[in-house]
This record gives sequence, structure tokens and C-alpha cells, in this order.
Amino acid sequence: MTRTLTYAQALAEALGEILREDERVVIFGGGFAGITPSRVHFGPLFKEFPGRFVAPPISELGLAGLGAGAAMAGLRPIVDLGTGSFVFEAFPAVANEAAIAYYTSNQQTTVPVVYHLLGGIRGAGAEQHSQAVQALFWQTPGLQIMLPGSPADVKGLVRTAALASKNPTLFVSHYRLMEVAGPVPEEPYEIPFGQAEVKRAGTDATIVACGIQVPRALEAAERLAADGVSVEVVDPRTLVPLDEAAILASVRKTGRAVVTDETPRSCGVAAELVARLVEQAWGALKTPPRRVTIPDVPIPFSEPLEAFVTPGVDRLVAAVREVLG
Amino acid sequence: MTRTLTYAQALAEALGEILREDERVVIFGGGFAGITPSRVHFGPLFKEFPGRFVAPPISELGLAGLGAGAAMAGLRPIVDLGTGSFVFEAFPAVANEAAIAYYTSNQQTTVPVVYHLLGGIRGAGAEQHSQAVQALFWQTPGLQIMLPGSPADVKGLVRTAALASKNPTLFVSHYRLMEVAGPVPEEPYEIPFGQAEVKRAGTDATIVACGIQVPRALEAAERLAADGVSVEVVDPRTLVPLDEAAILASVRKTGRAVVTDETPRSCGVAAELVARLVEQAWGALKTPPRRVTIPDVPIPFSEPLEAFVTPGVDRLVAAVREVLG
Amino acid sequence: MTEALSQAQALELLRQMLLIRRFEERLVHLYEQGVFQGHYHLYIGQEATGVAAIARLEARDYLFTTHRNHGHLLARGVAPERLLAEILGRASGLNGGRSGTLHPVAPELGILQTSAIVGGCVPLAAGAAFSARYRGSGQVAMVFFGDGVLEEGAFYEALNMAALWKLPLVLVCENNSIPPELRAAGQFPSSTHAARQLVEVAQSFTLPCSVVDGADLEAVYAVLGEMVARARRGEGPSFVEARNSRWPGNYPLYPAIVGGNTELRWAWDPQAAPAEVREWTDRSDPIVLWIRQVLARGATRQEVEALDAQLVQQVDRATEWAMQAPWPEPSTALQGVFAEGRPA
Amino acid sequence: MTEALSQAQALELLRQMLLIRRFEERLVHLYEQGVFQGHYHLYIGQEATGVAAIARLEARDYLFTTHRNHGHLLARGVAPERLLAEILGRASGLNGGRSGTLHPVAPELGILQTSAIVGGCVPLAAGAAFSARYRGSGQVAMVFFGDGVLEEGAFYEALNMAALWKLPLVLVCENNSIPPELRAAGQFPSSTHAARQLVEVAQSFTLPCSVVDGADLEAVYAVLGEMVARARRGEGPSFVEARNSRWPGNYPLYPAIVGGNTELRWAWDPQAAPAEVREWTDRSDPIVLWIRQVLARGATRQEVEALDAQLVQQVDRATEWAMQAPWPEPSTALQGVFAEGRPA
Ligand SMILES: Cc1ncc(C[n+]2csc(CCOP(=O)(O)OP(=O)(O)O)c2C)c(N)n1
Ligand SMILES: Cc1ncc(C[n+]2csc(CCOP(=O)(O)OP(=O)(O)O)c2C)c(N)n1
Ligand SMILES: [Mg+2]
Ligand SMILES: [Mg+2]
Repeated sequence: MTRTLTYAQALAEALGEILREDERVVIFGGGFAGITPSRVHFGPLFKEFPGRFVAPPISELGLAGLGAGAAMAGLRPIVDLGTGSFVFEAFPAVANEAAIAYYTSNQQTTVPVVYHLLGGIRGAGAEQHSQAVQALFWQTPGLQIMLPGSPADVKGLVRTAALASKNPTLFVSHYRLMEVAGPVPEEPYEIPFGQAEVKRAGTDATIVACGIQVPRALEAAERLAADGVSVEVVDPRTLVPLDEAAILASVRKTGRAVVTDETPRSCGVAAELVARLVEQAWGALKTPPRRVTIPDVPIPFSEPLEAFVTPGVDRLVAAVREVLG
Repeated sequence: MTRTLTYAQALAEALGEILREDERVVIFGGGFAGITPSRVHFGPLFKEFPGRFVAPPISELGLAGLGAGAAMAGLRPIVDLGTGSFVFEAFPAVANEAAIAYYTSNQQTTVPVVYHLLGGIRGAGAEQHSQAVQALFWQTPGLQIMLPGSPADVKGLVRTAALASKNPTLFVSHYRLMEVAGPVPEEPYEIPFGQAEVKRAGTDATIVACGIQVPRALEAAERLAADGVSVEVVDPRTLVPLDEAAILASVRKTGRAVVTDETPRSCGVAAELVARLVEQAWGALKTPPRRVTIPDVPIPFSEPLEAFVTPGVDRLVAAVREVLG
Repeated sequence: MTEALSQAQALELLRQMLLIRRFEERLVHLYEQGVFQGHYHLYIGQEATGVAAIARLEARDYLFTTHRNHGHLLARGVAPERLLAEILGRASGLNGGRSGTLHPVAPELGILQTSAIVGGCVPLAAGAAFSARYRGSGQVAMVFFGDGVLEEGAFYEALNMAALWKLPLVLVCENNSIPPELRAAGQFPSSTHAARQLVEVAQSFTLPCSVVDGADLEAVYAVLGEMVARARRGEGPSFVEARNSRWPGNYPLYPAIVGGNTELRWAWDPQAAPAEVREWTDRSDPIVLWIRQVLARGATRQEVEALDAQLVQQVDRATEWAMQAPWPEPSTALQGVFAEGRPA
Repeated sequence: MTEALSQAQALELLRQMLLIRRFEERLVHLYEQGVFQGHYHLYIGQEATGVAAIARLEARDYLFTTHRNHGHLLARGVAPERLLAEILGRASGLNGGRSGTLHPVAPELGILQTSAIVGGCVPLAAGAAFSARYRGSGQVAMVFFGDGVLEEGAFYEALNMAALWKLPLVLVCENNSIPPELRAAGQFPSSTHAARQLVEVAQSFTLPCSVVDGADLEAVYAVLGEMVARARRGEGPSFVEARNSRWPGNYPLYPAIVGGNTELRWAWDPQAAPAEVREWTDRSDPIVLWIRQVLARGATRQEVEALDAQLVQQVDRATEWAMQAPWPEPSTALQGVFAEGRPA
């Protein structure tokens, strides 16, 4: 049975199930929806599981390290670090402790911690509060990275990260996803990491999108469909591990690709996807893949400025037209 | 007049000149050569300019912020953060203060600070001390990034960063460059940012390399020349700003490109260069560009393991052969 | 211990406090009308700390602040219309609309960079103080921050360097989590620190410290006078904890004008204040408290009312100006990442 | 205040200290022969602190340490040959050669992760302590770190959480920058902290603190007995500063066996020690000091010499084993980034 839930509701539901099932799960922070109206969905959890939520001081570095240490010592902590850029404070603990411990210990110490962040352009967050951080951590090996782009995906992926994985996971959600609604199964379920989903089938061009770019890509596809262009939207859902096969299969079929992400252009997620397409689907590409990303600028506050740098639907539509040649 | 100097000697010479010429330059730390034998070249500077070197506590975050604040308030600080990964500690100050201040202030506040790091695989640094960080900061807009790969370049670029720029600069050097020798002009000179150098001319394929990859690429080219393969080595020298024109000109000429860097593969410098080549030289590429990078793993300690993940000369030679088809 | 404030000074500081109050009340109303976007933080209830401390600075000094910056900027003399335009994201705002409420600057007033990152401003301020000391300029850097900053490691690193190098830095911690029963964890913004007294932490780094009632303008003025003088004499940094009881309108995640805009008569007729704010206005509102002082020193109600009327008008004009200010041209978002040209 | 050590215990702790000393002396010689690579740090001179503190732990407890970890690992019972193989980068090393000297682990002994990042280990240890408290397991986490850690913000963040949440965490700061005239900035490794006493910092976070002579084994044993017991009783974290005078061989950037390998007779014939180390060995070497103690308690020189001879042999065997240990297969560098399968 599925119902329609918002992303935030689906996330709250998943957290409730996880807390109920495994008492090793402990949540530090827990303002998963940040300052959005959706924050109300998490309040009931605090009440239902009073001993399982810890209200931390404003200490991202210490907290991320503490979460990693607790994971090494048998817990399954979920550490909500808040806005994406706050992980900058926690960088040493995330990238140089949690990420490397399993590898440097020669597979002895596991670190099943989940770090949650609200990444990307939230609307009026300005330069210090608008960063998407998934590419930074794809650059620091040892972390699983999930970017659920739909209510159903967030429910299934967060369960996998929290209960079914032995590895540290970076869980990047987005302010502007919190109120996105969609069908969500009632029962608990896991979505395996490294398994992309074709969010919309098509034949003329592929958009590879995850996280906040998923609803945008779907809207772009819808618009293009009105003009008779059939776009396939492939959502990798997790960057690490990455379902290359699914992406390549789609691009081999359509021969044309737009890759999109809300990280800045240089060394962003889209750069990596382009590089992989070129390396592995060279012969199949009829035109060069296009990136739709943030330009290499900090994110300004003012609405028209912010809108200009956001990789929105219009730019996706234009990019698809470009790759169609 | 040029003499042969090592990279460390050229850097020390440049610092001496800079300190002599502009008393706004103050150096925090100053172990530019880390634990290499080359550290001896910096000792004389401490003696010559006693009031200009500040020995900081082990406080990378506070120090990077302090350096940025001092730059805003009229100084031209050079902050030596040591090993590449120590900038993780300083991430908020570098990426979310120094990098954004000029932009968010609407071009009012300038931040002429230089952050120096010894990036990359240093030999036995293991997982926590071997990271190359240039791609991380290419992902956080607002920083100039220089990666001098020769003694002459380090002398000219560090002068530009310290005296001729109003912007924050990330200066990434490398343990394994410190003892590399080359001709260096005696007099002070600036090398403008955003100006690549063709380090070796060739016709059959292009290697794009900077920093530690420059001597490796030159050696690979030498080896391939013995087999009659003519390789052009283009060194962008600065990633931000990037001399795209020079890279594209070379690749348009040769039609074949290997891009190399010591950052991990995913979202690394090489990924970005591949993406730009594909976007701007699609028609000219006879075969898909190849990346020679670190695989997506932490850097292990043991010598054979470390050697295996290092993007060394053999792998460059093999990659050039691949793009030759 | 300190020279008394003249009545002219007392009225000037009242003017600054009232300007902040009227400005921010207006802001809430504008936000409720959807005129601007984003999360924002008000200084209401902390005005005495900012105006009294900043009154101790010279024009050439540096000032650093946080997400809760409006009061500091206005007290430093920023034009309200330019701050408002910034908060509305307009091209003629302090930062051309690029910052909004989060990190507005006024370099000509020594406000070089404002950080909305908890702990961000303290190392920057230490750097400005370092520059002053290095150049021997005699400037002082003052930095305001919340009690939450003592939960961030950046604070300690900057504190240590300031102490080691005797930087001319005045650290003003505005603890708005007082009274103690409200210091529990889990509130937003919250104070979650193990120390019995925040000053003990700074004392352990050998800084001269002081705890002061942040609603007591004269007390703040006295303490900061000393601390700034110390810094200027080259005696190094100091730390002041100014304690404020949080304005009820600051409890919700987004501020709300609980009980309506401040009425001056609450100063002389405490019963007039609405029940939901009465205790706070009467005992903790620095403006109400200060009005009582200036009246006791001989000012008349009419004088105070006239001053207030003027400020309301000023805020009206600022609002009009800011609302009509142009939006930045969208494509300018790509400009100004790097400064061109050589430095002077 | 604390039960006395039996003579058997006293000899066991001597054995541990001598094992560390002989192991690390060997290490320097191996490095000088080019047998292994990289920067490394020795525990020589701090042995009494590690062995006495670790003697207070139960088998199930957690132990975290830093770049200067050999002594802690050996005192905890790690096989010297496996530690040495690790330092040589061999496949049968503790971490399969992946860590070298920098972050060796021994999870079965509660050493889950070692961080060579200054400040890295303290939050991790607080996390293990959190887990113990959350599970009500009665375990304690002990973390060793240098005085330099108090310069890193991470320390304060972890300290605060440990204090707020009363975590069963014992913080052992090994201050090897004593005597004070050597505490100046700019040495490597150096202590550069403004506090007059490091313990004052932890005290300001309300932790029970103690300063102890790190070369005085019994004193360390007594203090740590109390702190571990407190933690186990659920009374929260505590902080101990153990003060060591730095071994002369640790002054150069790379360690050197100044004055040659330790000779036991320096304990009973101080004049026998070479001039360049005499003051240190006589007044600050924890092994020389402890040998005097065990002799005074009735042990014979022969006994001590026999024990030492055994340990030298053990180190010989460990060296042989480690030098013959296989190198990891190069391509295995690509393996083991992520753990496969579901958790238990
Ligand atoms: C590094 C970082 N973490 C978290 C936040 C989110 N945040 C904004 S204001 C605030 C509370 C700050 O409390 P305090 O310093 O006491 O200032 P107050 O708002 O009470 O004036 C928090 C947690 C942030 N801006 N930066
Ligand atoms: C974050 C970070 N900064 C710098 C270093 C380099 N480093 C390694 S050991 C050391 C000195 C540490 O001093 P202390 O904590 O007192 O330990 P000691 O070596 O004296 O035992 C430094 C600066 C590091 N490993 N990590
Ligand atoms: Mg506060
Ligand atoms: Mg030390």
C-alpha cells in the first residue's frame, strides 16, 4: 500500500521505523528539515523516543568525531549537521577519520555512522549557507553518498544507511525537497545503494540527475514532451557507490546526455559524470554531454541573483535542446 | 641570469624578496618544506626577518581565519598550513570566509592572503597525511589556486600571489617537488595567473599536468620520445584562473589528451579538465581523453601499496599509448 | 572607575537604541508581508550592549559581528536605508544585495566582513587586531558574538592566539540565554556549555574578564571603556560576557512582535505593557530601562516622544527608499568573484 | 588514597616499560638502516605514564591514542612483532601495512582507531565513551594526547560534550614540553598555549583535574585509579596532565638515540650515563627511576637484568619476524574501502 507523503514525512516515518527496530540507533540533533515548515514532522519523534535524541552543542567537528567514535564502538548514530556548509567545520572528522578508519584498519574497524546535511540553494541562504557538498566528499574516498530525490527514495535509502550498512554515509537532502510529495509504500523497505532508478523513460536524450535535480529534471522532461522530445531521466540515487551501468545503458540508448547537479561547475558531480561517460560511452555519444550546474561563484542572497545561478528547469530544457543538436 | 636551484631554494629566494620589498607581508608558520631535508633553506629567512615570522599554535582553523582577517585589515599574510590535509581543519575559514568575502561584500573587502599546503603523496604519509586538496577548493569558488611544478614557476607564482594579487590564493606545493632542480632567473619576476606554459612541445598527444605531475609528465614524454612518440606537456600552473585557451590549442593540435593529477579520480582536477575538453574541443578529439589520477581510495602507508595508487610515469606512458589508439 | 555619560550622550545612545528597535519592528512587519525572504535574527532586547560598547570605539577601529548584526551596524552609524535595502536584496544595499541579513558589511566603518557562521567572526577579528598590532596603528578590534560561539572550537583557537600575542581585541559575548533555567539544551538558539560561568573559560586563557548586565547601559559602557582602553594601551585582549534575558519575540524560530511594537509609555506606565511581555519589558527591556534613566536625569517625556517620532519617520523613509531600490541585474551574479588589478 | 602496587605488579610494569624502550631503540636503528620510511614519533621518556594509566583499564575498555602511540599499544598488550611489521609496512602488521606508525589499531584490545591528526582522537574517544554510557556497559574510554591538542578547537568541543553528558572518559594529556623554559613557541612539537596551567582549562569546563609527574609511576597509577573509578561509577569525565621532561633524543625532527641505548646500570650508577643525557636519565627517565624503586622494594639487579635480557630477545625475535613478513600485494590497495555485507 502506498500513500502520498512529502519528503519530510517519508523521512520522519523512516526514522521512526529505524528507531523502533534497532536500539543502537541514536540521533544527534534532528532538525532534519532545518527552518522549513516541514520541521513539524520531526517533533513527534522526539516525544516518542526521548532517550534516543541527543541535543548537541554547536560543535560540528566534535560531534562528527563523537558520532564516528560511537559508531566504531557499536552504535549506529545518525548525526544531523544541519545546513550543508556546516560540514566544513566537521571536515577533519568526516573525511579524515570516519572515511578512512575501515581502510586504514585493514577492514577491522567499521564506522556505521550517517551524517545528514541540508545541501544546496535553500532560498536566501546567501554565500555561507547555500553550498551543496556532495562533490567535496566524492573527492575524499571512504564515504557512501546518498542523495535521495523523492519521498519514496528517502525512506528506502535512509533505512539502508542506518540499518543495513557497515559504512559511513553522507546523506544529503535539500531544503527545497522537504515539501515535495509522492507515493511512499507503507511498510518498511530498503533501497540498495548503487542502484539507479529510471525516473522517466525516454528515447531522445538522457538527463542524469539526483537529489534536488530530480524533480527539476522531471519537469524539464515534461515540458520537452509537450514539444515531442522524449527525455529519459536517470537518477543514480547514490553517488558512492554509483550505478554506472544504468547511466551508461541509458546514454548508449539515447546517445545524448545532460548531467546536472547543484554543486559548482568545476570538479563538481557533473564533471565526474561527464568524464565517465566520455571514458565509457565514447562511441555512443552523438553530441558532447552538457553540464547544468552552478557556475563557479559563491551563491548570492538576492532573489534574482540566486535564481540566475540555480540550475533550474529552464536551463535543463535548454541543455537538452543543445545536445539534440 | 639563471642558476640551477631546487624548488625549495627558489621558494625561499622568492619569500626573501617578497619580505624585503613589502613589509605588509607576514608569514605564519613557515615550515614550507615540511619534514623534507629542504627545510634547511627556510631557516636563514627566520633569522633575516625575525619580526616577520609568527610561530603559531597548532590551530589551523583559527589561524586561517586570523590570516584572512589580517588580510582584510591591510596585511598580506602568508599562512603555511603544513600538510595538505591540515586544511581540513581550516576549511570553514578558507572556503566560507576568505573565499567569499570579496564576492559577498560586493567587491568591497579584499582578502590578499596566501594559504600554503604540501599536498599529495609524500611517501609514507598514510591515509591522513597524503591528500591532495586542489580539487576540493576548485569546488569552493573564490580562491585562486596555484600549483607550481618547477623551481622557476614557484618563484614567479608565489610573488604574484603575495604581492600582485588582491585575492586569496591556495598555494599547493608538494613534498616530492622540494628537491627538484631547474633553472631559475636571479632577479625577481612575476608569472601572471592564468597563463599556462608548454613545458615540452609535441605533436602526437597532449599531457595536461600541473604540480608534481609536471616532472612525471616530462619523464613520460622523454620515454615516449625514445619510441618516436612526440608528446606535448601543457602545464596550466594555476587552476583558478585556468588558461583554457592554451590547453585547447594543444589538444586541438594533437587531437589526443591525457589529463593527470594527484587528486582522487572522482570529482578531481582531471575530471574537470576532461569535462572542459569535451565541451570545447569535441570535434578535435580523435580518441576519448584519459585520466591518470589516484583511484578512489585513501592513500595507504606501505610502500608497494602507495606506489600502486600513485599516478606515476608508467601510468602516464600507458595512458598516452591508449589515447594514441 | 569611569566618567559618567553626559545627558547629550545619554540621549544619543537612546536614539541609537530606538532606531534599532523601530528598524527591527519594521523588519518583522515587512517579513510578514512577504517583502523579503530567508531566515533572520533580531537584536531587540540586546540594544544596550551594542550601543554602549560601540560608543567606546573610535572611527578607525574594527568591528566584527554575526548573524545577529543589525543592532551593531546601526549603532556603528550605518545608514538604515542601506541596511534595509540589503536585507531586501536590492542593488543599493550595503552589499549590493548579495548578503541580505546574514553578512552585511560597511568597510568604511571598519566592518570588513560579517560572518553568519557560528564562531566565524572571532578569528577574523583576531586577524584585524593582529594587523593593528603589527602595523602599530593603535586600532582596536571589537567582536560581538553569541554564547553559542563558546561551543565552537574556532573560538578557543582564536582566543589562544589573541592571548599569546596580546592582540588589541575586545571580545563581547552576548549571552542571551539567561536566566539560567532557560539555558537548557535543545532550544534554538541555545547555549549548551558545561562551564558554570562562561568567563571562567576565558580566564583560564589568562584574559581579564567581566560579567555585566547587558540591559544596563551604563554598566556596559563602564566595562567596555576599560577593556577598549586596555587593548589600546597594548595590554592585550579581554572578554566580556553581557547577559541578556531573551526578548519573548525571539523565542519562535522566526521572530514575532509579541505584544506589539514597543510603546514608550511602558517606561513610565509599566501596566500599559501587554501581559505577554510585561515581565520582560519591565525588568529586561534595555530601552524601557534607559528611558527611565534619562527621565530621571531630567529629560521630559515629550523630548523622548519627539525623538522616537523622528526615528519612526526615519525608518519610514528608509523603508520607502529600500522598497523602491532597484534589484540587481541577474547576470551580475557572475561578476566580482575576484578583484582585478594590482593592489595599491 | 590508593592501594600499593605489589612487587609482582611493579615488575610487570617495569617489563612493559622496558619492552617499550627496547622496541623503540630498535626502531631508531632500523630507521637509520633504511628499513622503513616516513616520519615517526617515540614514546621514550613517557613510559611510566602509559603503563601506569593503562594498568588501570579493564580488558573491555577503550583506548585511543595519537601519532605517539607505540608505548600505549605495547602497554595494552599488542604483540611487538605485529606492531613492528606494521611500522615496516608489512601485510602481517596490525593494519596490514596500511597505517605504518601513524594509526595502528588493535580492535580486540579496544583500540578501534588511532588518529595522527592533532586533536583527532579526543572526539572519537568521547564517542566510544558515549556508546558505553548509552549501552550501560560499564566500559570506560581512556584517551592519550599531547599538550598540543589543547591548541586545537576539536579538543574543546569534545571536552564540552563529555562534561555535559557525563561521559565515562578519562583524558590523559601527556605534556612533554616541560620544564617551562622549553615551552616556548616555535619548537616542534611545541606547546603554545596561553593558560598558566593546562588543567585550568579543563577545570573551567567543570572536570575534576589532576597534575601529575609523568615520570612517577606510582603517582600516575594512583591518580588514574581514581579517575577510571570515577568514570566507571558514572561520575563523568576527568582530565589528567602528566608532565614529562622531554627525552633528548626527541628534540631533533627525527628521533635519535642520543647517548646510546639505555643501560640498566644508570639506575644504580648514575655516573655511567653519557654526559649528553645524564641529567635527563638521572632525574627524568621513568625507567631509571622505577628500577631504583623496584630495587629498593627488594628486587635484585640480576632479576632486572634477566628481565631486560628477555625483552631484548623478544625484540630480536620480533625484528626477525617483521623483517621477514610479506609485503602486501600491491593491487590490494584497491580493496577494502567499504565493508561488504549486512551488519550483525
Ligand atoms: C557553524 C554553524 N553551525 C550552526 C549554525 C546555525 N545557527 C545559526 S544561529 C545559531 C545559534 C547561535 O547561538 P548564539 O551564538 O548564542 O547566538 P544568538 O543567536 O543566541 O545570538 C545557530 C546554531 C551556524 N550558523 N553556523
Ligand atoms: C591537525 C594537525 N596539525 C598539525 C599536525 C602536525 N603535527 C604532528 S605531531 C605535532 C605536534 C603535536 O604536539 P603534541 O600534541 O604536544 O604531541 P607530542 O608530539 O608532543 O607528543 C604536530 C604539529 C597534525 N598531525 N595534525
Ligand atoms: Mg545565544
Ligand atoms: Mg607535546
